[in-house]
Amino acid sequence: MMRENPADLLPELLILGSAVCGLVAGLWLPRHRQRIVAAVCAAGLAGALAATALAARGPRMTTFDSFELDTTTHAVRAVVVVSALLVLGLAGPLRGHPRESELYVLVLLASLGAVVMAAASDLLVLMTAYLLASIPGYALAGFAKDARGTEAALKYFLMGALLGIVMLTGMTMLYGAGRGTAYPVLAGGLAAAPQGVVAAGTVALLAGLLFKAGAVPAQYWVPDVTEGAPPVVAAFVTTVPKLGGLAAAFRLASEVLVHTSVGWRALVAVLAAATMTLGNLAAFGQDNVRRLLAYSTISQAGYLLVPVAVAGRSDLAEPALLFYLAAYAVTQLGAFAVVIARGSDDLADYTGLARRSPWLALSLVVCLLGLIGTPPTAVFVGKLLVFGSALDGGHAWLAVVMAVNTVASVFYYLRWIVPLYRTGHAVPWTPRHAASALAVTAAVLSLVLGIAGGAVFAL
Amino acid sequence: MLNLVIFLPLAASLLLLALPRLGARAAGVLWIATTALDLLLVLGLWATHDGGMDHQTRLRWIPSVNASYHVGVDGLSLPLLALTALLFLVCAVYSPGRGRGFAALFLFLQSVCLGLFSALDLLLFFVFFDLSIVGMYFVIAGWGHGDRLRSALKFFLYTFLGSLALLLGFIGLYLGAEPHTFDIVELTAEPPLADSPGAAALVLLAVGIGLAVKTPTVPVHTWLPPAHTDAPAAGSAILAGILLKMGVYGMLRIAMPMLPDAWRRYAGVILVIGLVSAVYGALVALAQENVKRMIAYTSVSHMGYIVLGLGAAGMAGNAAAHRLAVSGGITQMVSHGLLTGALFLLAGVFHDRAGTYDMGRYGGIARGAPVFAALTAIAAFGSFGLPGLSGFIAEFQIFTGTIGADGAATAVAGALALPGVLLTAALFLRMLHRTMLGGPGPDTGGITDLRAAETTAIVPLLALSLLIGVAPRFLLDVIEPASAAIVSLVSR
Amino acid sequence: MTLQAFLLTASALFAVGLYGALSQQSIVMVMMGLELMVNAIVLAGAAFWYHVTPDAADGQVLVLVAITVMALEMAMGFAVVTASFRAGEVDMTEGAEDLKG
Amino acid sequence: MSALGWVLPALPMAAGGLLALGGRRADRPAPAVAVAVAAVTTALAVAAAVLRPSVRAPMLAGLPVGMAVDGLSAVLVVTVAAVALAVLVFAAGEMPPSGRFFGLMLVFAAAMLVTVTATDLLLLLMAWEVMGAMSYALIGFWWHESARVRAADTAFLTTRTGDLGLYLAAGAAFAGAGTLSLDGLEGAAGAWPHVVAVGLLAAALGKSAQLPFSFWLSRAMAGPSPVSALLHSATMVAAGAYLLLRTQPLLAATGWAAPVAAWTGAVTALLLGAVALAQTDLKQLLAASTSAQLGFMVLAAGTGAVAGGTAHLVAHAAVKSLLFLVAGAWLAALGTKDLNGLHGAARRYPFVGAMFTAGALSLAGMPPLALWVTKDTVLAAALRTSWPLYAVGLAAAVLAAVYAAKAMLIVWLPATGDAPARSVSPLEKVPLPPLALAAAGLGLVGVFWTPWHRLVGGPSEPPPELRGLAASAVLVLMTFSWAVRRYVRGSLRPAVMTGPRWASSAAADWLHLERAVSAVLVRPVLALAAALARFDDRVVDGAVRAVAATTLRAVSPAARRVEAGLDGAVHAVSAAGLRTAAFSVRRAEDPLASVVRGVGAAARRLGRLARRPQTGQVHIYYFQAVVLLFALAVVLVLLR
Amino acid sequence: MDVVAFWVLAAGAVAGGIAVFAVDSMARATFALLVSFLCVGAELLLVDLPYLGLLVVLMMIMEMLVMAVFMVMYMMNPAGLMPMAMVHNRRGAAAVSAAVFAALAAGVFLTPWPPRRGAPAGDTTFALGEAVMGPKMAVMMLVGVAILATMISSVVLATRRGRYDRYGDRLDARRPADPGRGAP
Repeated sequence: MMRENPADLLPELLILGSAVCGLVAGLWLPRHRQRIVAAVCAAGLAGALAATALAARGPRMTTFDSFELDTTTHAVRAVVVVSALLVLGLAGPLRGHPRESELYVLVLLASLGAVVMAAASDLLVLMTAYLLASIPGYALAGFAKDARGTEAALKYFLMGALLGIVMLTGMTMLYGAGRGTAYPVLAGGLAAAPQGVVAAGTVALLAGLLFKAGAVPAQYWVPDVTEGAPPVVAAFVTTVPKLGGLAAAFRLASEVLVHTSVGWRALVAVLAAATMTLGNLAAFGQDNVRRLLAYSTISQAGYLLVPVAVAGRSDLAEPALLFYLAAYAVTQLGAFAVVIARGSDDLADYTGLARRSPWLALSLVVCLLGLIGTPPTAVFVGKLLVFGSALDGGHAWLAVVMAVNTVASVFYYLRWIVPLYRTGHAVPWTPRHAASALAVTAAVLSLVLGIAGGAVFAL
Repeated sequence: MLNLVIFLPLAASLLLLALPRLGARAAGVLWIATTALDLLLVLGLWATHDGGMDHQTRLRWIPSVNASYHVGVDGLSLPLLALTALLFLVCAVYSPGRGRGFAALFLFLQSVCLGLFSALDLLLFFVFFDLSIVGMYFVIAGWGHGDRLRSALKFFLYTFLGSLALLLGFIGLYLGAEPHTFDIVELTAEPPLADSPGAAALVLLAVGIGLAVKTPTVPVHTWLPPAHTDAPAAGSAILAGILLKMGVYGMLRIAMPMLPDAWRRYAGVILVIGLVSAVYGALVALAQENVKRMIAYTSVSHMGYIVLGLGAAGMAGNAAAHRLAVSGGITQMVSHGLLTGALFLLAGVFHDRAGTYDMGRYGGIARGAPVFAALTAIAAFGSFGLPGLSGFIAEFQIFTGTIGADGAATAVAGALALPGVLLTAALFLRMLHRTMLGGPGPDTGGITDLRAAETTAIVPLLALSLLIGVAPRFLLDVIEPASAAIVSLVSR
Repeated sequence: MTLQAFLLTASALFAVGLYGALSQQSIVMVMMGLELMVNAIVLAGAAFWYHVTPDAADGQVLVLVAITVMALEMAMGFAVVTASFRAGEVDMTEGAEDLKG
Repeated sequence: MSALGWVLPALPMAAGGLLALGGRRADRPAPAVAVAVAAVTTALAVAAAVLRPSVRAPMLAGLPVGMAVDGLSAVLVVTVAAVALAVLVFAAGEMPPSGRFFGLMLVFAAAMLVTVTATDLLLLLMAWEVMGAMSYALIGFWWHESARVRAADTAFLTTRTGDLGLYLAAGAAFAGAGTLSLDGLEGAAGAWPHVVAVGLLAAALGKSAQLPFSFWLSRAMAGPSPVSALLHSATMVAAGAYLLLRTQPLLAATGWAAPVAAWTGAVTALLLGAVALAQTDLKQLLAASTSAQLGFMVLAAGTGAVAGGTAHLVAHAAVKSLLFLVAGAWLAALGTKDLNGLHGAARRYPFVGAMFTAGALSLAGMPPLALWVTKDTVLAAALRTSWPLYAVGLAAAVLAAVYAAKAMLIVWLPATGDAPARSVSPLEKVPLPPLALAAAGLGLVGVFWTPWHRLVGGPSEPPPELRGLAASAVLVLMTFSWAVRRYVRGSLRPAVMTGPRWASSAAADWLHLERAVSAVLVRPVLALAAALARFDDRVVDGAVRAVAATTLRAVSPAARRVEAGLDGAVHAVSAAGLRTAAFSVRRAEDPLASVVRGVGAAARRLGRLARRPQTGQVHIYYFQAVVLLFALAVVLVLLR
Repeated sequence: MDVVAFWVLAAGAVAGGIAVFAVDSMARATFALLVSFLCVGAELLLVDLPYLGLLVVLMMIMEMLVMAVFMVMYMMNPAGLMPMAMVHNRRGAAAVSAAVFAALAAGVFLTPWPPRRGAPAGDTTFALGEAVMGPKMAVMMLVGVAILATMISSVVLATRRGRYDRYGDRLDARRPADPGRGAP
């Protein structure tokens, strides 16, 4: 019996509702009081978080024939909501912007798209969610309307449009081969389908998801958008859409692809290795911290693809992916919070940060060490689980590649960390307080997740 | 109580960070007070130790992989906890006025080291293992001298790569155990991978690489000399005194009990690695011109003896000899911590006063700085194994245990390692001769005698070494049950 | 009017569209290439529905989604081009290469 | 009772330690304290010799340590304590007050006391090595002179080389018997007793300056005279002989160790006698004679003459401490120890000269003095073993007569230089008569042989034979008088050494032993160390750097090729670009340059390469993404 | 009849597509694209999808109108007054798309496509409606949200002047301050 209880989608509805309320409220609010929209949106997100917590206690089920309520969904919901909350907090530099309200609304809509991507168990829902998650992103990237911002928006849009269409092509192929678009149908249909079509369709379908995840071969937009878009948007587009894309890839792999005889595991594994290596290598010698973070986020996407490659073969894959996603989101946002608080993209400007603002520097250290995967930060636990899933899933070589990459990554993260504690030149600047506070919050959260990870797993 | 021991320094560290207006002096006082209190607490643990695994705490941490916060103390960890607490106290006393950041970092590092030596969960162990690398990186990069960034980076990359190998090995152990677990006690009780020797060998290789880098053994030791050379004195003391022990401790705590078959099968290899490290380290040290580099290479040699003994303990044969070798290894850990810690603190004086570690620039220091010279001489003599100081007790056990372990092969290995002692003696005498004795060198004039803080810091280390050298029972009574347990675990 | 015939046509449209997307300098022309690719999808989706699973409406919905994708992407495309044009007088992909490396 | 066992070594050890570490405050009271402690220790030693305490304490797992005074130990503790007392009294007169000096001397003596009372290899080894370290500290007492420090280094390292044998012996004993007890080493299982014997022999020969270790004794002369007096008589060198005497049953049981010891001793006695003859420095002469005389003790241990060897040890201790003290007194007074400079020394200081004469005559083996008797008991045992051994021993005895005669005569020759600078203080004189008395009178053991033998223990051993005594007496007298005539008549060159030039130069240079060791062992090891250090920097560490660099280099052409392929499709790669790329690849593959530039630079270069696809141009992104996806799809379709 | 119609339309669609990139003005390209879409829309009619076919046709006409307006507003050379050849990497693009076409065509003919199962419902439009209100309801709900998001996004990106420019920062201006009449 089909279930169509809107209450199952309460978190999504709350996000959507608050976005709409925010939009409407924004129309009537004076320019310098648009912060209220942020409050409305934050309230909606908080409600969504609470609703997610409630829903997480419920049994695993499918609602609206295309929306899975399971651990992955709940976890991604929670992570996306928390990330979106952090992003709302980081929007300080854009306060008073004529489109400030729209910023918050778009963030919420894109977050909604990411959540639905993670939950979708129908190709068509996935496609529409992809649109929903992407389109606000394009607008956000060009939010500042300056040359760099619009260039970022342009590149983001063109890549997204092409790869979205490629993804839809892949969906069409899978539909033709598997007689349906819903995952349960496909799971049965693809097993008997001509595998050549399935293989081509899988690659094409993954193209869109890899675009969302920022992984090879769809990683090109990441550095340019991260550098060109406003910092808060960069923080957003390198975290939230990634959550949706990777969770969707994982769901697709574990619910559909496992039933096919296509060599998708090797494909994803190779892509993972290529992504992490490319990201790490490209980050060497990078003097713009936002580009550095962008390449680091590409390498992180590579690590995150590892559990996808072993989906269905290791029990560790799902916790690995979800925990890593949560850890990564918090840590990445923390690093961006520092960039926003410092207000500079130039690596040289971070010299002597510790003297001026020790807590900010410490937060950055925690976040960067977290991105390396040093215990006791959250990413360490994630990485551990990923290592475990790779070994467990029979991809030991991937674990080794990952280990080597992790060591290589130390190079460029340390290039950023070390100058913090040197005595720097005395160009006066003032840290942004809200962003500083959020940086500390994210760093603490990263540590808490790392140390008390058990509490998360209890959910 | 153990948890308090572990986290008290961390709490103090956070407190220091939270009090930004605290002066260097007050920070120093807080630092010393914390470490002293921690040492007292560890002594309390010692007093209440009853031979088994005490003071266990086990809290769920990451239940989905059966990892927990599990700590405890036994005869293997207790001496190292005590050593850690002592050495950090000594460093606090030695480095007054270094400032808030330095104190906070050292307190953090102390918690990490204490945690590592009491961890009973592989993951927890690894966390502390990695954090020690991070902490030491900042010590070197932040307060070192010379080409510190490069040295620190090399240290970090090298040991971090080792730690990742270790992590892969740990995951191998985890996956090999049925049910999957990271718990050291459970893994020890039922060694994983018992029926798949190939996998066990690979896991031992991974774990072995990780631990060997940290120990370090030849040929993965080359991060050590630059790290030591460019680290501040207290950092070197901790690096040599505590951090190097983590590698050997890991072998005793993890590799040997959990992979007994593999350990026994490859005991010969381990033996040879230890032998080569011991002799090679001493030979290379003999040719050094830089005091700290020289001491660093002697550390390679000293750690080599331990590995030699642990390898011997994996051979078939005489259990009493195996126990002796393992006890010797643990004693060597303590002894090396005391003596090399003291030596590095003393070596720091060279740089502090005259800005160079080059032996060629000194000579005849004993005239102007008799206390410095005398303490250096005692530490040097202890380090090359003069009876009456702790080094001898350790090395004698290792040699006797190794020679007696299993017939001709180990006897030959033990005999071949003996010249290492002679070489060590030669190089220390050379060092004394070129710096302390003879006529003055160009930089001798700058060397003033030890300050009160320095003397206060170093003397207890040497006194303890003397005590162990003369009356080691108080220590061996703790160590021997542990080594007997390890030997019986390996011989399963 | 076999499935293969439909798919062949769709393939041709797809390839032509791809050529346009890859070769055109003008962003609007690139978008036209993308639209042709969607066009191919529409055709292929309908053909699959008709020839493989006419009993379920999934294919029809797929076509519907494809049309939506086209419309929305195009709407965004125009918006982006407008913004880009205003910000830097750029309507060529070559014009946008400040961000690189 | 057991307290006595502990206090006997602990008192001088603790007092010495405090004095040595006491700094300048300890300097003034040091001589008095040291003499007092030595006196008390002597009393304790006598008490211990009577009461025979025995103590044990746990040390290592299953390996307790213990000290016990049996007959042999009783003789030695008294000897050690008495000689130490004598030397310290002398030093109180000669040396400036120094806490370090007197403290170290006390520790030195205490270590010897532990050595001779230890019942197991562990404690023996501990004391043995401490003694070695103290000898280092004492020889290098005047540390500001580099030559003396080098001498101390040499002495210590040489003896420690031998000491390694003790480690080996301990390990082997533990392996063979599960215990380190000195009794019953010969009962160890399998081949272990042989290993133990090897180790013990090495240690003892090293400590007793037997061949081939003898040269360190020459260098040891760099220390103050009281140090020489103590080191050459009752401590240090005596320890080696003691160890062999103590473990004589083991040496005998192995079958080969006893003859090796015997022959080594005999040959040392002979060759070092010749060395003594060739010296031009009184202390060097005495040092060589020490080595030679210890040869007799080692010979004794090798031939089972435990009682005789012990007697010789005791008598020699008295003789040699006496001679060294006198030499020290003259050195302090006249400022020289060169034999040429000592002409007439005995005439200027008749009392001291008389004492020296007594010692020298005893050293020469003049009947009825002590060494005549004790040496003969050893020679008798040698004769019982094999006559060539006896012949060598006898030849050595003859040489002893010659060099002793030489030393004695020179000091009695008419003085050539100015009046003495300084007189010999009373404190320096006090210890001389008792030592002279002992040097002369200890021959009485020959008279009271049976109780002596019973006291010392060891295998049955007849009293010294009259025939042998007489024979050696005649021989010694003849030689002595010949030598005296020859010295008096002949050119007054002190280094009278007949024979070919190479032999005399070899003897003068202590048989070139040190040079040989330096050439064969020390310099190669140092060269090896230096080579290994370079190896470590360049190869071991270089390999790490090279692995990193090579990995990066291996990756970068691959990356370059992928990228070049893409680029080539996108743009026509210009020839100039290609040439630049080729040049930079060649540069990158020059190993030295790349290692020098380091991994960081390579990584950065690779980073640039990895960022090359990031051209900033969307159509190139498009192209790359489409080509990659297409390739992946094709591969995935085809490779199923 | 159908077959002929199909091939004619197919040829028209492809030819229109090719024409898009072959003609020398953007306006003509737009109409070529429209032709291509109209042919595809007509093809849909051939497979019992009248509603979707009409939808495609209507959507495309609308879209082309928008595009025409757009070009009038912003583009250089709107009416093809000057010939234009703004292409890059033509050969590479041609090679890739030819390879893609070859691969796809090979796939089309080599793949053993699954056999047809069932028959179209009597009223396919009704079936679509049922699906959209039934199992595919989520798709349509999301499409709605996506359209909302697109509206907001495109407004944010494309408009230069927002409400605060027109009504003041406090939104208290009585009359919008517009430079021209009604231009957003």
